[in-house]
Amino acid sequence: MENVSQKKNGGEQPRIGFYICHCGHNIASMVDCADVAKYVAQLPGVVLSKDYKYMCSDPGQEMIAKDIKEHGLNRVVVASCSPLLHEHTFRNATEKGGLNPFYFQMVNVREHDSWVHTNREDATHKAKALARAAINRVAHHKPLETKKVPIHPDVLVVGGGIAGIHAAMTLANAGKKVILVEREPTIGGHMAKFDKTFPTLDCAACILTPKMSEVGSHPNIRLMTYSEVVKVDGYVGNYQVTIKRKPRYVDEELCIGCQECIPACVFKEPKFADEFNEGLGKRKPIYIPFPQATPQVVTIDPKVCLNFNKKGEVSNKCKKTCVEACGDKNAIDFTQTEKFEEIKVGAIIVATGFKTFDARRITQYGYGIYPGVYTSLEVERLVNAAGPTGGHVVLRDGRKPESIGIIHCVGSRDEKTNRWCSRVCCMYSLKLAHLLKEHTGAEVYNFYIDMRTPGKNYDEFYGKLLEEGVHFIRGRVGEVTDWAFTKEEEGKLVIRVEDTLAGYVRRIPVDMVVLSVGLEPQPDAQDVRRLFGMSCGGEGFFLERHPKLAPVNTFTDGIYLAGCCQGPKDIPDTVAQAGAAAAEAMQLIDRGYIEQEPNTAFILQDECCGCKSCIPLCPYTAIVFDESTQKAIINEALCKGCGTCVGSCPSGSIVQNLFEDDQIFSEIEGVLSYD
Amino acid sequence: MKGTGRAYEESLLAVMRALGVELEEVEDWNCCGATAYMAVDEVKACILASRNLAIAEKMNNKVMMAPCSSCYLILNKTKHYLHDSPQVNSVVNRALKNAGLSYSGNVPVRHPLDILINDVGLDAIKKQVKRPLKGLKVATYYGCQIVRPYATFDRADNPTTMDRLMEALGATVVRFPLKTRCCGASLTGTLPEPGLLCSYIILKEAIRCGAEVISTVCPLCQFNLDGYHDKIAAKWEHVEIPTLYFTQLMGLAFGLSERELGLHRNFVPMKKLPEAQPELAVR
Amino acid sequence: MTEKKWTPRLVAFFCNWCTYTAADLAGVSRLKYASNVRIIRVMCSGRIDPQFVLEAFAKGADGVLIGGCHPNDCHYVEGNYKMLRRYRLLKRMLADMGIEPDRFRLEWISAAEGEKVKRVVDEMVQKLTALGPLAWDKKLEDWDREVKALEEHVQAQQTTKEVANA
Amino acid sequence: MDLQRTIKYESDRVKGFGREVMSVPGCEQLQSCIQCGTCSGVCPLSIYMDYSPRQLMALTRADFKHEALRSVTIWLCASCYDCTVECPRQIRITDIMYELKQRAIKEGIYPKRFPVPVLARTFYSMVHSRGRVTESWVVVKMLLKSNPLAALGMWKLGLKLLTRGRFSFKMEGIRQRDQLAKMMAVANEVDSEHLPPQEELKKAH
Repeated sequence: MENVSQKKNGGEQPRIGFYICHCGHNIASMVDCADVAKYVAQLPGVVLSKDYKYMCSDPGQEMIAKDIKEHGLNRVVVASCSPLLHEHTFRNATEKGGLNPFYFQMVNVREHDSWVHTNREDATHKAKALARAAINRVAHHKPLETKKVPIHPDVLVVGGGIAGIHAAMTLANAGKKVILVEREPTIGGHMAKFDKTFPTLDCAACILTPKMSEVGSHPNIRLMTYSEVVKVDGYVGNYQVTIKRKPRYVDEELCIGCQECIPACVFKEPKFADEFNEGLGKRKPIYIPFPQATPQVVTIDPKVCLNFNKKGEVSNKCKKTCVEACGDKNAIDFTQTEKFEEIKVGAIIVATGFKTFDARRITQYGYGIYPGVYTSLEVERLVNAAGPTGGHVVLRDGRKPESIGIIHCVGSRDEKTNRWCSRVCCMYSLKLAHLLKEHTGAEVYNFYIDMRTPGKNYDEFYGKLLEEGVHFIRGRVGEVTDWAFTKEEEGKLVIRVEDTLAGYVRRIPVDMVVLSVGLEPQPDAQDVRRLFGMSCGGEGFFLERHPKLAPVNTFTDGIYLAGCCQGPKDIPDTVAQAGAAAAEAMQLIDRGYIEQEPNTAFILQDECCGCKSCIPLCPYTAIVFDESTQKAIINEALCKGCGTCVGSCPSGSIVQNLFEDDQIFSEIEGVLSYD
Repeated sequence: MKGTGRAYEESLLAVMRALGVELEEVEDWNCCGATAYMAVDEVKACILASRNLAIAEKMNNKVMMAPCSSCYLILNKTKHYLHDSPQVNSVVNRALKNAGLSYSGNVPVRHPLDILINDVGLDAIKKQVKRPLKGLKVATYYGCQIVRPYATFDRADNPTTMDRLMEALGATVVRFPLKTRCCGASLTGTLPEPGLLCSYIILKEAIRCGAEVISTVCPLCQFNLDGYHDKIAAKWEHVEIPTLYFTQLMGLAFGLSERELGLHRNFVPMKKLPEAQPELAVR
Repeated sequence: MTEKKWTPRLVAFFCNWCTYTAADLAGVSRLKYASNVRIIRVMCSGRIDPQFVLEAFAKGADGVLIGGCHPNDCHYVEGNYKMLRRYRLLKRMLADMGIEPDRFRLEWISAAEGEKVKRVVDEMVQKLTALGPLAWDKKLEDWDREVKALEEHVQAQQTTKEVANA
Repeated sequence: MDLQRTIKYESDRVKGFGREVMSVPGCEQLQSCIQCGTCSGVCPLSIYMDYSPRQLMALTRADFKHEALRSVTIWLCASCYDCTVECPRQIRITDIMYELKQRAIKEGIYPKRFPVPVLARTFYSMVHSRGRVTESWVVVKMLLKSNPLAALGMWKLGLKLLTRGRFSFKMEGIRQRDQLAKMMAVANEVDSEHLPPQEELKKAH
């Protein structure tokens, strides 16, 4: 085998340089790096073997380049962290030394060794075996060229909450063309529903709606509301995306937002639960979610509009007073149907947001059982001047609450529902406590497990609430019931809790209970993840490529994350992350091209027997059969480098660059030969 | 079950007979090692329970029915321990072997409520109803140990199996927030005050919710809610409401005799009994 | 080196996108698992040639683990299904060759399941330890010898026949 | 006014006690307690306890063995499992209570004349010898041991039970007591620490 590989590489003897990185103590504390270097030094083909504190540092990289020149190295192996982190760095260093960058092989002795084992001897043993495998393998490496592919300059932003809005605006202001897709009839997301924002208490609408209308009118942004991404094809720099446009039965071009159709509707009174107001208010079948909705276009809900039958087909049974009111603007169009549109973009920012925890899942808190129990999002609407009660806090039975209990961590930090801390609940609960006290003058109790206020001016806000006389009880509430044990409890909701700081179990009667619900992934997060080829963490939020160094990247190049779809976060963090995602996307498209990993496969024409078994295996239809030669050929431009055809070729005539059979066999032999 | 829970046994057997479910008493059963025993020695409690499981398995039964909540819990807990803890498993298996027994974990332990709803089915039960409990307001009281902690056939936070059963019998189920609150039975005998307070709260709330009868699934709960009315009256106030086994209520709806169902063994008498409805009986 | 107690050798082929990343996550999360595993990276589990598995056993592995993306999650659409098909066949073949089923395992491990990498590796190492050394390389040698002996025997018989005929 | 020093010194801890409890199958999760107080919030008996269940968890984890085992709390636990079901960290609090009860009985440091442990022991020894319990005898024995005067107050209830055929003084038992004895013998082998005999217990108080 040795001879064969030498022949393939032009008869050149391998001169390998090996480096093992201490990574400070990260590797060195569990792996005896010097011992590994000593062991590798005596392996065939190894000219030089060193251990060094930080290989990824500038001096580390320069050392490689220098050694290549001084010692005439023609292969480089670095044992350090995961290749997913630094393979690129060391390939560059190899190239700097004048070698083809693919004469490099990396050994993962940190993530796969020092960090996961506890016995130094065993870990060192493993490092040697892995190093041996890489030394074996690198001898079979060949020089390869990366392929440069041009990038489409447009960007798709999915989700029109504050994250999507900010990302789209950033890109558009930099002159990039952006397509912003939102599934609801308006952009704005959750933030549009909030009353005030913590800790500054500035009004959410005042800071958000100008941005929304800017998005609506920006020449570089194409806004597609009431639309969903249904298919994503292609790869980084060249995505083809199919977008489904749901019929809103109103022509967006023709509707001027005068809303004269709404009072004209045959339903004199609004009688259908209004999603924007969390069902606390009512709307008509033809509606605009809220006054500043963007675009300023009404929507018809076929589920309740009289002009549709139960199946959602147009029945023409209604007098269509709305059409009359619209007059010669002719914006209402009952003939609209679902449409699909294909667009091309170079990069995608996913900002699909979150869903609040369904408080019904914790039955002992009585949401949906006792009318006096509210979710925090409902209270946001209750205290909002534009909300269903005009900003007056009145209970479902019309009473004004005299005492209010706010329960934190509902659907957060709980193994039975959601394990994670939702990060924003403590602060928004404080905000609601302030607003409720301001609106009603009621006694307000906050029940918390731990008060988490780490943010600029956040803890000061907590201090302010303490001064305002809001009660803080450290204890997770056991139950909310309506049975009275004492006179004072009659007709009230009773919160039973241990006041863990005072050391007593307490029963606290209140008129209103607010459940500070946690944040969780959107119910269709798994479908969205598959659509874009992303990963989800255990809790279901989209997974970033690296928690520290690539927080807005995903494992799929050209697809970035922003906002709560990646994990719970507050508005400042969301906006910062959206800006970062926009910058990442710009970095990609402004370069104009991408370099593709040359791990494509090719068929050795002399050896192909023409059996065609590889052809149906390729998911990209990159393999064609040449009738004239009776052999299969791989179209390199279409090949994505999975190697499935290689693994199943009966004649062994398909070769995958970077993952050749010889290379892997030598690696297998290597990991098993050190004992 | 020959003691305080005698009426449960009688009514359960009568109802199961009416529904055609075959029951066989576990031969020479021993105490399951309930609450009090657990407090002394957990492993021994498991050994006690495992003997019953082993005998049941030997008798080739498909299912072991544990009508008492405590037994149900302990037998299930033992199964869990045997499955989860290699230490407990090895001791118990050695103990069984020493006594010439073995247990492979094949016999499921189930509560009659589970069997009635999921195997017999509400339709079959409805067919047996001869005197519907029309207009009878029932508070369904599950107590602690059948849905907690091993909620296998119903939800731990808001169980509904008995509600559905009672509705099938024609009764009206009142909303009862304390349906799974502990009755304090394991304390009443030893520390009267806390135990009685638990019962008092349940009785009082059942009355407030408009119930005319409490339906229970456990001999301890029944005894505790039924037996201490005078003591509760002496301490707090007079709260009188009958507490019946769910099987007794079923029996009444099936038209079985009060004697057969052991109704005479209850302290607080059931004042309002469903009247016979001839047309139904004929059908 | 001092005489060491035998420990099993486990070769793992992990796909770049899901399982290899999950192993990285296990590292970042500092989960601890058996050090007997040697991970070899491929782009997709679909790349794994049955010969890789045989080679690993032949070169002295006591077990082989394959890790790929969950069904529907393959970065290359359906490479993992292709691997599944091969796995089923290969498993039967290995069984015929006297390799216990516990020595060869396929697991779907997504990039988020660092915990699962730990669990699967630990479980497998535990099972391999219980099974003891496979020493397939020795067995192959034995088979070679047997086959050789058989061939020689046949040849010898033929020669005697020929001689007799002559 | 009597002043009492409430400070705890390191020497008040019984180091390793918490670890020991947490090593018992079913009690491991105690390590992850976040002291949120849900257990006390749902416990129907917490209103009578000297230490709330949450505090008991903290005491146990922090090696305050004497405080934990002398607590009334463990004897008030009615095993309703509400805490276990509601705990956001899935700590099996009821099982930990059992573990503490067992330890308190073994060490003989439960509160004097406190009827619950006496009942537990009486129940235990009857099952141990006969395989079943006869409720009447358990109750009578328990009352005589803990509080003979209270026994008088219970006669009325007993009478009512007798008249309704719900209380019998006929001793129950299983036939194959030897089989049970054999099983228990194994447990006793494993568990070298036998229960202290009655006399020693008396001395302890």
